[in-house]
Formats: sequence, structure tokens, C-alpha cells
Amino acid sequence: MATATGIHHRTYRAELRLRHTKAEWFRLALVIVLLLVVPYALNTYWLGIANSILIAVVGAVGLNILVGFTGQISLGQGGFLAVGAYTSAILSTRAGLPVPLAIIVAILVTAFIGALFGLPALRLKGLYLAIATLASQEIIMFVVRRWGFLTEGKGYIEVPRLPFIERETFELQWYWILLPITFVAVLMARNVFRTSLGRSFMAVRDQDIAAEAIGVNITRAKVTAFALSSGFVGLSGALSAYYTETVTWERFTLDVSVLYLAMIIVGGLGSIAGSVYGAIFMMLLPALLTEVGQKAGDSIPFITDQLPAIKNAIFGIAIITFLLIEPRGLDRIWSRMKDYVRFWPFRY
Amino acid sequence: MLGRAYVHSLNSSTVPVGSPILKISDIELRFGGVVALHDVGFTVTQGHIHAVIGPNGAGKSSLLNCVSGLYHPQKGKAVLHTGDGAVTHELTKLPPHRIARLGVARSFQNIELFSHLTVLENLMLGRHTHMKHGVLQSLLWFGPARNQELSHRGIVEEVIDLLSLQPFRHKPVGSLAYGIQKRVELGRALVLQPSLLLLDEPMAGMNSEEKEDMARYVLDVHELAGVTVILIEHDMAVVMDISDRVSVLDFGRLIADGTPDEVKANSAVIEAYLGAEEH
Amino acid sequence: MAGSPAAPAAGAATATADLLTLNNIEVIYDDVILVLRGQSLSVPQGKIVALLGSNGAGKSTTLKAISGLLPTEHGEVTDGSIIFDGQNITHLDAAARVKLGLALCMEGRHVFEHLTVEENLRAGAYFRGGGEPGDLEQVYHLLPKLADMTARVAGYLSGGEQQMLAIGRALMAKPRLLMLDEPSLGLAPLLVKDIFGFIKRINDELGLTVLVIEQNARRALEVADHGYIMEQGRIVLEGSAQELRENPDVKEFYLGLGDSGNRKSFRDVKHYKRRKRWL
Amino acid sequence: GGGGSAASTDTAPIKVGIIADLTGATGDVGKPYNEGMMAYIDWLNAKGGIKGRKIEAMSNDYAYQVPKAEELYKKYVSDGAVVIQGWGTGDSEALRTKVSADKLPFMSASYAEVLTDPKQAAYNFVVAPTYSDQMRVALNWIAKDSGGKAEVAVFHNDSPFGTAPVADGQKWITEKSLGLGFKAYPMPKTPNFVGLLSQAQSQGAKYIVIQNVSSPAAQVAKDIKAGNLDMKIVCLNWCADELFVKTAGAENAEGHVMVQPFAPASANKEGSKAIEEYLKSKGSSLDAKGLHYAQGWYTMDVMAKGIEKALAGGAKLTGESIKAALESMDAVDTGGVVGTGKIKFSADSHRGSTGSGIYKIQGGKFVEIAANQVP
Amino acid sequence: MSNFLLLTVYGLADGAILALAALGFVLIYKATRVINFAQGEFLLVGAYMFYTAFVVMRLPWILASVVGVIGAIILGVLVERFVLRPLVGESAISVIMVTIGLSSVLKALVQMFFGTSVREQPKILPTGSIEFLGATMPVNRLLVILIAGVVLAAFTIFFRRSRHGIAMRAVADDQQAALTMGISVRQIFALAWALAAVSALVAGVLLADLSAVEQNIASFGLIVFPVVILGGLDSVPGTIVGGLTIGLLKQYVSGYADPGLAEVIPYVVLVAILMVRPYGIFGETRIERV
Ligand SMILES: Nc1ncnc2c1ncn2[C@@H]1O[C@H](COP(=O)(O)OP(=O)(O)OP(=O)(O)O)[C@@H](O)[C@H]1O
Ligand SMILES: Nc1ncnc2c1ncn2[C@@H]1O[C@H](COP(=O)(O)OP(=O)(O)OP(=O)(O)O)[C@@H](O)[C@H]1O
Ligand SMILES: [Mg+2]
Ligand SMILES: [Mg+2]
Repeated sequence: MATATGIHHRTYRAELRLRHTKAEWFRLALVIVLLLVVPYALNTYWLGIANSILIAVVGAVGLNILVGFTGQISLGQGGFLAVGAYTSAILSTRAGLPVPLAIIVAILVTAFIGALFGLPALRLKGLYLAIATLASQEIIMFVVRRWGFLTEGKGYIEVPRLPFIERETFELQWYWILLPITFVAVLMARNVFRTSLGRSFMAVRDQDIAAEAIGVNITRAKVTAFALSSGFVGLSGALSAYYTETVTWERFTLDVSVLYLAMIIVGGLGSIAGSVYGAIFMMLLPALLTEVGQKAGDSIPFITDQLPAIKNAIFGIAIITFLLIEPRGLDRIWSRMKDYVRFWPFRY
Repeated sequence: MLGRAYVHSLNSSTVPVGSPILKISDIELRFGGVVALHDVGFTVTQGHIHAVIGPNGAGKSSLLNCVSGLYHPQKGKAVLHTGDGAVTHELTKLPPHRIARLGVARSFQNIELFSHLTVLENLMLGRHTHMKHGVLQSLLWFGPARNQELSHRGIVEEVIDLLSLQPFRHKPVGSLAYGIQKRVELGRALVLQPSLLLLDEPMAGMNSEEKEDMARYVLDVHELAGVTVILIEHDMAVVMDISDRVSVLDFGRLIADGTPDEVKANSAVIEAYLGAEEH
Repeated sequence: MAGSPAAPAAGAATATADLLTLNNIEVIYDDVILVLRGQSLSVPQGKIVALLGSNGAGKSTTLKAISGLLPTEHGEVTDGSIIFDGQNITHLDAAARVKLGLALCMEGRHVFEHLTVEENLRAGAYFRGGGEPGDLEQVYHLLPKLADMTARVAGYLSGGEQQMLAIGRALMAKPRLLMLDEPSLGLAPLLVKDIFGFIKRINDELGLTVLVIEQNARRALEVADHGYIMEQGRIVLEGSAQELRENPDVKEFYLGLGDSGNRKSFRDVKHYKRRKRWL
Repeated sequence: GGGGSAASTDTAPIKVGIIADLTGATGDVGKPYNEGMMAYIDWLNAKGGIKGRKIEAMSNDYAYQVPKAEELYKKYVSDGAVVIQGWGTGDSEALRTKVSADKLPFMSASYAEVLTDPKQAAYNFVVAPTYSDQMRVALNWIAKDSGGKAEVAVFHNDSPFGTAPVADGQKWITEKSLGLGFKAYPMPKTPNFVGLLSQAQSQGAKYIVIQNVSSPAAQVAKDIKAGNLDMKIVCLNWCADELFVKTAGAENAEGHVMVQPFAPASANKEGSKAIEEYLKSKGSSLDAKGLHYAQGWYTMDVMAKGIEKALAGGAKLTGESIKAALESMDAVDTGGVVGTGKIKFSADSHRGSTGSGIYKIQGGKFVEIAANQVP
Repeated sequence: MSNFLLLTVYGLADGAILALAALGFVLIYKATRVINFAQGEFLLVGAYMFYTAFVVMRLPWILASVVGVIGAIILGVLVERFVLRPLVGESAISVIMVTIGLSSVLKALVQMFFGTSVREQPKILPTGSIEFLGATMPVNRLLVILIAGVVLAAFTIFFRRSRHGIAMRAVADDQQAALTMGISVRQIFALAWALAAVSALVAGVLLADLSAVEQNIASFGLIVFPVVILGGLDSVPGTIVGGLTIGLLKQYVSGYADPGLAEVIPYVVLVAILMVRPYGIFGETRIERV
């Protein structure tokens, strides 16, 4: 799927690369340069948003592995984020594990829990499964709310600031921590779908009976997909724990699950890049609306009262219009634009 | 094409030609009230193209589904021979993916491809049983994962060449014309290096020219690689021309089993299936 | 395009004689894929017309254009006109065309999987308010096998059984023009014979006009009065069924007959591509 | 980089960041609270602001979603806010460590005990008596009202906000050896609470203390009426408001008891006058706006007094100096609107007030039965 | 005993409303294979439309109901026309996403016109209570059960009798084929959404009458998920069984166990049942054949 039409390769190895044309390499370089200068162009607030986006990207990629690539709709995202966050927080605050180790354990634990709650997928299909995962969300929320010992009765866990993080340069330092982690995570996810493992996921999505008949062990594929996906989600949750420095259940409610679903659908199901676009879109839009809202509020005072409602309305309308324009998401819009440029000025 | 020598053998069965590779014995399959198969039993010989024919709803596809483990008959069994023919596996007791691992590959009556994936990806999926799927290697890509992709690419390319699918390599199969999709499905079965190939109406919906092509491909596979084929087909011309043996089902029962000429002459078959003036 | 042999025919045909006329229609999918390039044909009242052509020629697209299904596939008629019974229906919506008396039996069955056989048939008469009591019996009479399956869930029927159901469902609409897209696909020889006999019969008895797409050219040209052959989205040859049967090219590529006039064996098929370029 | 210190030459407006819930789960009370704050600022600026410097309020809706609150907080910090006004339990917890790191005084409408202890929350200031104090007051009153012996059922929101006062209540009973039975029931999101009531009944409870927002509390009132049970609701803070009456309907609310630190209009306290005047000029009334309006107003007032003191001290206006001012300034007189009427902080306690008023609902109105009760 | 009886009545009443709300989901799913995440907001809008007619416009409640129903139908048709028709033939999940967007729009609209604070609305149903087997039964709850029962019965019969029932399932199975049968996919979709909006309206109004006209009504949308799944996504009778089951379950749990569990138990039971019946109790098994 990587190859743009009309490009020829000498070796299969060359063909297996993610990027082929000069244009593609150029784009990549451009993005990298952008990512490197960004932190110095933005003030702390926007840099903070950039950081939240980086964390969200990891989670969105994870969810897309499950929903977009394996076709298993999940509404349990918030719960799995919580598992990641609580695990790492508890391990590093109480068990005194070094942070990187705590994160790795958190990833494994979340993967395990994910696989566990994924078991219904062996029997359930489509929306029935979606609601079953909603159950996992509710159950996990109940547990983190109720099991006092998780938070030593306080209801929240306080995560000490990483020793080397200075208050003045908080966001900047975090940016340099999160950027490489996210980059690697995205790359890894991309890798999976160049291999037989990833293909078996997609086979299950497109035609599970045929997949079985050609030798795909569906049980294994589904459980692996849940575990792998939850692993990424767990990482995202763990990162958020250290970045936000407080873990409270209110950060992982069902709205969050829905928000992430929105990210990958608006971004593009079954597309790693799409998850990235979607995360950016969904995190950026509200912030921009807040900006605009304030300007509007200052200039036309009489709407200030309605402003919040209007903002919510616009948020919804934005989602709707984007999907009306291109139901297959931002990723598709982007590739359409590329085609248009490539074939210009011919229509067909 | 005949002349070209291929590196990989498309046939993974080592059962000596002429000895039985698949023994189906009194299989009975019911769906609620419907009896799809009733005491069906026959033997498929290594090296044959074995046709299964019969009226619509006779149970042909169901039989294939039993062999590939998608349906579970209430009674009877299908036994596959591997190795030198001595090793046996009771297919009716195995899950589909295990059966595929034994080299039983198939195509479907209504094309069942992975429509969002490209031709290449579909064919690579055909190699699934021969590949490893470690999560860590996959995440890392460089190293085992990539080498595996490269090493399995060879045979896939040979099949692409054999079925002349080159122009479509990177096209999503969903967008291809019906005839091509049928070919891709055959290819997906072939790359598995089958010991036994099951084809369910591979020529349905084709005009005679395209049927000739498809027949040619099936014959190539059979002649070049010596793959044993079970073929369901309604076009008698094709069946009678290319098959070595024919089994006839009607209402889930086996009503005839023999060489094409024997079957052609069988009154029951004419009455139930072929119709008088035919042949 | 003007040079097409079809154009004068379509032009000459008078609206009164022709129930359906296509004038140089052009169809584009997804704004980019040009599939029909000036397709012209006409279906005389009370006649059976056969539309032949290789895979991907655009036969089904033609029928989809006539019955107004293109919008559901991001396709549109960008040029030309479709006249049904003197009325321009080029941009009418699908449901309305059915009310005018156009019925299509789609390629690939498209039965309502979760409905029973009887519910499927009733759905066929939906726009007639469920139809009259006699209708069902009539269909069961024409397709007896359906009669013993009334309560079965369509999705579980065999391929051929579904095909029968689809045809029966189309008949429930009591159309003036019945369009069949590869009705014999996946049907057993006897049944194919029946189906075509049956097409002939409804044509004789009910005076129903029929436009049929078929890969089984032999059968089609037996029953048809008139035939069209299309390649790459336009008509390349037309004539009475008689003329077409005689035509040497048709003989070779659609009837699979050798120069000697009798069918050559599929075993003798050569490898090199012999696809005829029609001009 | 952010931090309060960025803002302020001597006439520049003083930036206040407000995190409000206007459309979220608690929007019904969050809105009047926020209006009260904005009104106070408007009123103050009209009087020339603080020492000639206007207050610039940056107020945004976070729809009760913690991540959004954190985002807004960062925004305010980088925009140079010197103090933050928050809202709920969730965001107060999530931001607690941040505000002490950024040295920004933070007030909110969450009155959890921990927030009053500078050792645990250096920059949080709690103007009202904590939920625990309100619970203690409630229990004292129940003990008195019942003549010493009674069973008490506590219905609470199933979250940290709800459970905050439960344990302390139990402790209080044993400490003060009140003859009260005490049992807590979390409230699920159901359209009725008959199940809980039947459990309370079998406990023999005559008093239902509710630590939740008003609409579920109102439902409890309805269910009590429908089953004509002999039970008295004792609402704490967040359900002890006009909304409770409005939602339940006067006849269902009749006779129930409210423990409320902030005086409603009907109690016409001295401190309500200023608000009433302001609202009259806007063609409205405190009665219409409800007591959460006053709550917002005076929370902002206390903050403003702190800022004023900090400016008076001549020190550079930073979060730090304001914190110092808040801790050292003499009691703010709210004219009886907040608890004991006076709000006073100190370096080792950010517990602004411990007193609450107790009201009975009669004919849909709040009737004061005991002013500024302290545990 | 009397206590149990009381819990049962309340459980049934809540369940009846749940069933009504669930009905909307089912109708839409039946015809379009889409799950409507805006169902809760449909309830909300329904309740406020009735409030507008009943309280603001001071119409008698009968008229108000008529106005409400008309409003609901218009809402349903508009949504279908402008939001969903352009997506006909697209994957269900993008349509689901659109309904999520829709939900925040609808909610925002209600906030713009009516604010976030509770609205007072005189009771429609009599509030008294009757003694029965030593339990004091609230009349309004009993009536709710009755009304919901009637509405649900009406819908069930409509789909049994009229050919629209078959048409809806046909459209859901294969839109193209349905078109070739002269079944107007648009009309069927519009019908489904309109009916969904109406049932939501009824549920919303009843709910508002039992509790209050306020934002929280919308949160009912999520509580309905276990109900529809339990009954089977495409089964009208299923909504009744699912609704009553969940309603009673919650009531008994909050009456006899840790009330906090009342929110989780339904999901646990749900998953348990799905393990035995993957398509809910009455749900139609999705056909997968090769
Ligand atoms: N999964 C199933 N559930 C119920 N009935 C089934 C199922 N699969 C097949 N049947 C029934 O079993 C009988 C045999 O079906 P099968 O598909 O094997 O026929 P076939 O011989 O392949 O016919 P055709 O040539 O038309 O494909 C048919 O009557 C069909 O309705
Ligand atoms: N929905 C679609 N979108 C894009 N291209 C399409 C679509 N449907 C058909 N095509 C293309 O249009 C061409 C004609 O398709 P069509 O189905 O009409 O051919 P056909 O003559 O019916 O072939 P067959 O004999 O296989 O049915 C094919 O190349 C096909 O790839
Ligand atoms: Mg078959
Ligand atoms: Mg076709």
C-alpha cells in the first residue's frame, strides 16, 4: 500500500521501505524540522497543548490498532488509560520503582488487563462487543473510585515531579521527553502493519472466516490485538500520570473514551497517520475555540453569556462537517490532496 | 510460461501419486431441519483433479466447508494423509487454521478476499501459516521481521507471475474486476503451497474465453506442481474436460462416483443434474 | 464514438417500438473512473434482448444506470439520455423507476439475508402495497424449489437457491421491463435450461420485455431475439440473435467453438493471450 | 515561561484566572457561582478597582472535565494570572500540586479538609467551612433535634467529593460521644432512590444527611413524600440551596433542613445588601440568582481583599505576596453571609471559616433556625 | 414483602422508560445499522419541546403533547435529511461518530435556549399514592408503566402488521437491492429517525415528570446501552425485556446491596448474558457464511 502508482523498485527490500519518492522524504524532513523548531516558537501554554497532543497520539494509535485495523470497536479506552496511569503512579510512588521501569511494567499490566477484557471479543461482534468494552470502562472506573487502597483513601494519587524537571522549563523539557517516545511508538505501530502479525489483524477485520481458512488463528490474533493496543494505551496513560502529576479517576471517564474514538474516526480508521491527525485535531480544536471565544467575548460582549454553549455547538458541527466532507477521515482528505497535486492538471 | 522454471514447488504433499490423500467417510451434516449432507463418502487420489458436481443445494460447498473445518458434521469424518501417506489427520476434529497448516488451501464460492488490502498483501497473507508472528519482532521491524517479509516474497512473486497478476500487485482487491479477483483468490490459496487445493466454482460468472484462461491456470498448477485439486463447478464442459474423477451429490447424498465418462452416462446423474439433451 | 455500429440503430429506433432506449450515455465512478463511453442500445417492446461482454466491460454498470443505482456507488450518468416508454428517466430516482415498471435482478443475488424466502418475495411487491394473494403462488409455480423453502432464512440458502430467490423476487414486482444480470450464475445446467426456458415463457405468455446480461452466450442467444456485444464500455457489435450466432468472432470468443464449429477441449487451450481487439 | 511574576507594572490590570463549569455536570450551580464572581469584579472595577488597578478576569468553561481545567490553568499561567479561582473537587485536586509549584493562590468551591492544611496544599485557600465541618454541625443539630438518640443515614455522591465528610462524621460521633447511629450509602445514578431509602428505613434512620448536588437530593425528597416516610433530609452545602426546593417542589421540600455556610437572600444578612444593590441596578435580585451567586461574590471578595493587602504592603504583586497577604490580613467581614460572618486565614491554617447557618424549608422558603453554627 | 413490592414497582417504572428510550436505538439500528449516540439528547430535546409547549406557550397537556410529537417528527426528519442522508452507504462507524457530534450540538442548543438550571413544570401525572399489600404505591409510577406499555405495544404491532417492518429490515440488509424493489431508502430512514425521536420524546417527558426538566435527562442515553444490547440491538420486544430487567436489577441492588453497585451490576450481568447469547436475548444473529 505504501507504493505510489508509477514508481518502480529494483529490489523488494527497497519496495518495503515506508518512503520511496523524493517528495515523501522531503515531506518527512520538513515535518522533522518543524517538530524541532516548534518548542521555541510556542509559548508555554501552546507547548503544553503540544505535549498533551503527543500523549494523546500514543493513545489514539493504540486505539486505532484495535478499532481501525482489527475491527474491534472499543469504548474502554478511558479505563485502560486509567490502568496505565494508576499502575505506574502506584509503582513509582509507593513501590519506589524507577520511573522508566514503572512505565514498562504499567505497559505490560495494561496489556494484560486489555487482553483480559478483550476475551469477550472471541464471542462478540461489532456493536455488541463495543458495549461489552463499555462494561470494562464502567467496571474499571468503579474500581479506581472505590478501592481506597489504590489512592490510600485520598481518591487521587500525587505523582512527584521528575527530579530533573525545572518549573521554568517544565513544558519544554517534557516536550523533549515526549517527542522521541511518541515518535518511536508511532513508528513501531507503523512497523506492525508491514508484518504478518499486522496483516493477520486486518484479515480478521475484513473477512474473519476466510482468515481462519488460510490459517490465521483468530483467537490468538484478537487477543494479541487487544493486548498490543492496550499496551500503547497504557504507555499513554503512564506518561500522562507523570506529566500531569496527579492521577484522579475523573480524568478517565467515558467522555474520554468517546473523545479518543472521535480522534481515530475523524483522523481515519485503519491509518496510523490518521490517528495522529485525529489526535491533533481533537485536542487543538477546543483550545482554538477558547481563543476565538475570548476574542469574540471581548468584541461582542452580549454573546459572552452564550459563548460556552456556542463553543460546544461549533465543536459538534466541526466533527459533523468533516465527516460529511470525507467520511473516511482526515487521512483520506490528505491523500486526496496529494493525488490531486500529482495528477494535476488532469482529472483522470 | 510452461517453459519457465520456478524455484519453489507449489505442492507440499509428499504422498505418492495414485495413493489416497483424502478419505471422506459417511459424513452427515444437519442445520436444524435441513440435512445438507447424508452419509457422503468418497476418496480423493493424490495427483487427481477430483470434481464434485450436483444440483444447487446438493451440499457441495458444505462438504468443502467440512473438509476445511468451517462446518462440523454431526457424523462421519474426513481424513487427510500426509508424509508418505502413512500419517493421517482427522480434519473434522481440527479448527480451520490447523487444517490450513496441514496444507489444505481453498477458494470460496462468493469471493472472500480481504477487500481493503492490496493483491500483494492478500497473497502474503496466504503465507501466514509459514511465517512467525512475534509481537516484539514486528514492533522492531528491522531484523527478523523484515528478513521474513523478504524471504517469503519470492514464492509470492512466482505466483503473481504464474497468474499474470503483475499489473495489480499494489491495487486494493476490492476495486478489481470480478475475473481478476477470482484469480487473486486462487493465488492466495497457491502461495500456501497446498497439499490439497479446494476450488468452489472458480469459473462461475465468466465467459468462455475467461473460463479457458482459468482452466489453464488450474491445469498449470496441476500439471506443473502436481497439486491434487477438488473442484466444484457447474460448467460440465470444463468438468468433463479437465477432471480425472467426478463425484455427484444430490440432496446431500452421493449418487455417483467415477470417471467423467462413467458419470456422463449415469442415468441418475442425467436425470438429477445434466438434463436429457446435454451430452 | 459516432462510428459505433450501435449509434444508427439507436437513432433509427422509434420511441413507440422501443420500450427502452439508451442514447450515448457516459458513466463515471468516483468522478474519475470512466466506465461507459457513449453506450447506446434499445430494447423493443415485447422482445428479449441479450447483452454480452467480457468481465469489466460495463454490462452491470449499464443496468445500474438504467435502474438508477449509480448514486449508491458514487457513480453518475454524465452524458446521454435514458428513455423508458417515451419518458426521459435519466435522473429519476431508483424507487420511482421501479414504479414505472423497471425491475432489476442484480448480479450476485443480493437477497435480503436476514429475511425468510417468503419475506424476500413479499418485499419484491413492496411498492405494490404487498401485492395480490395470487402473486406468491405464481412465483412458486414458476420456481418450484422455492415453494418448499418458504420459511428458510435467505442468508443460509445455497448460492443457486439464492439466485432463484432473486429472480422470483424481481418477478413479484410485476414489471414491464425485466432486467436480469447474469441469472444463470452458479446455477446447475438443468436449472440454467429451466431459467431460460422460463424467460422465454414469461416473454411469450405475459408478453414481458426482457433485457438479460449473460456469460452463457449459447443459452442467451438461443432465447434472445436481439443481441448486443460490448467491450470497454461501448457496444461493439449488435444484431439479431441469429446473426450473432453465425458471427465467427462470437463463435470463437463467446460460444467457445473452434473453426470447425464444434467445441474444442479446455485441455487444448494454449497459453498466449488471444483476446480479440474489436474495432 | 509562565509564572505570576510576569504580569504587572503599577497600573496594569490584575489578572485573575477563573476555571468555571458553565455547561458541565454541575453547570446548574456552577453558572450562578461564576456570575457572582464576574459580578463582584464588575462591581469592584466600577468603584475603580483595587488601588486604581482594575481586575482583568479570564473566565472559561471547563464543562467539569479535569483535562480541560488543566489546560485552562496553563493558559492563565502563561497569560500572567496572579491568582486562580477554580471550581470542583476534581480540578482542585489535579491542580493542587501545580499551584503550589507555580506559587499561585487558589480558591475553589471544593471544601475538602485536605485543602485547608498549608502543609499539604500550600496555596489553596478555603473560604467556607469544610464538608467535614458542615457534617459535624449537621450531626450536632441532629443530636439536639432528636433529643440525643437517633439513626443517621448519609447519602453521598459516589466519588471523593461525596465521601469527603463521611469518615470525619463517624469520628465526630465517637469523639463527642453523640448517641447517633451512622451509616453511609453511595448514591447511584438512578431516577429514584427508593432502594436507598428502604435500606435507611431498615436501619431505622429518621435523618438523611445528603452530601451531593441538589437534583438527586430533590429526588430523595420526592421519594420520601411518595412513600410518606417519616424522614428528615439534612442537606450539606451543595444540595442546600434554592435549586433543591425548585427541583423537588415546595410541597416535597417542606420541613427538610439545610446546612449552608452561605446565607440565602431570604435570611437578608447585612452582607447581602451590596449584592442586592448591584443586582437591582442590573434589573435582577439575589433571590432570583440564588445563594451560589453570593458564594461566588464573596469568594472573589476575599481574594480581592488579599490582593489589596498585598498591594498595600507595597510589595511586587505576585502569587507569593498575595499568599502572604491572605495569611496575614485581618478577618474579612462578609456581613454574616459566610458562616460566622468573618473569614480569617493564618500561616498554618487555610480554613477560612468554620460556621454554617441552619435553615428549614417552610413554604418553599429558607427559614433560619440557627445562625453561624460552629462544630 | 411490601418493601419488595415497592422496589418492583419502581424498578418496572424505570425499566419502562428505559425501554422507551431504547426503542429509539433499536428502530434506528434496525433500518440503518447505526447506533445513535444522540439518543439521550433526543430525550432531552423532547422534554424541553414539551416544556415549551406546555409551560411557555401554556397549552393544555394534550395539545402540548401533539405539538411535542410534531416537533419530534420534524427533528427526526431534519436530522435524517441534513446529517445522515449524505452518509448513506458509508461505514456505520463514521455515521456513529456523526451522531456523537450531533449529541453535543443538540445539548448546546438546549443550553442556549433554556440555560443549565432546572425548569419548573407542573406535574402531569397525579402524584398521590395508593395502599396495596401494605405498600404505598406511587400512582404516577404505575401510570408510567401503563403508558410505556401502550406505546411499546403500539410500536410492536405497527412493525408486525405493516409492510414497513419488512422494508426496514430489507433496507438494513441491502440498500441497493431494496432500491430495486422500489423501497425508498430515504423514506425508510426518515421514518426510522422520526419514530425514534417520538419514542424519545415520550420517554423524555415521562422522565421529566418523575424527576425534573433538566440537563441530566441526557445522561439517560448511556444507561440505555446495556438495555438494547441485553434485549438485542434489532428487537422491539427485546427493548421491553431489556428495559425491565435492567430497571428491576438496579432497583433490587440499590435496595438490598451496596447501592453503588447499581451502576456496575447491569454491565456485569450484560457481559455474562452476552457470553451465552452473543446477540442479546432476542437479537437477530448476524449471518456469516462462505
Ligand atoms: N450455514 C448454514 N445454515 C443453514 N443451512 C445451510 C447452511 N449452509 C448450507 N445450508 C443448506 O445446506 C444445503 C447445501 O448447501 P450448499 O451451499 O452446500 O449447496 P451447494 O451444493 O454448494 O449448492 P450451490 O451449487 O448452489 O452452491 C442448502 O440447502 C443450504 O440451504
Ligand atoms: N462502484 C465502482 N467504483 C469504481 N469502479 C467500478 C465500480 N463498479 C464497477 N467499476 C468498474 O467498472 C468497470 C465495469 O464494471 P461492471 O461491473 O459494469 O463490468 P461487467 O461488465 O458487469 O463485468 P462482470 O462480467 O464481471 O460483471 C470495471 O472495470 C469495474 O472495475
Ligand atoms: Mg456452493
Ligand atoms: Mg456484471
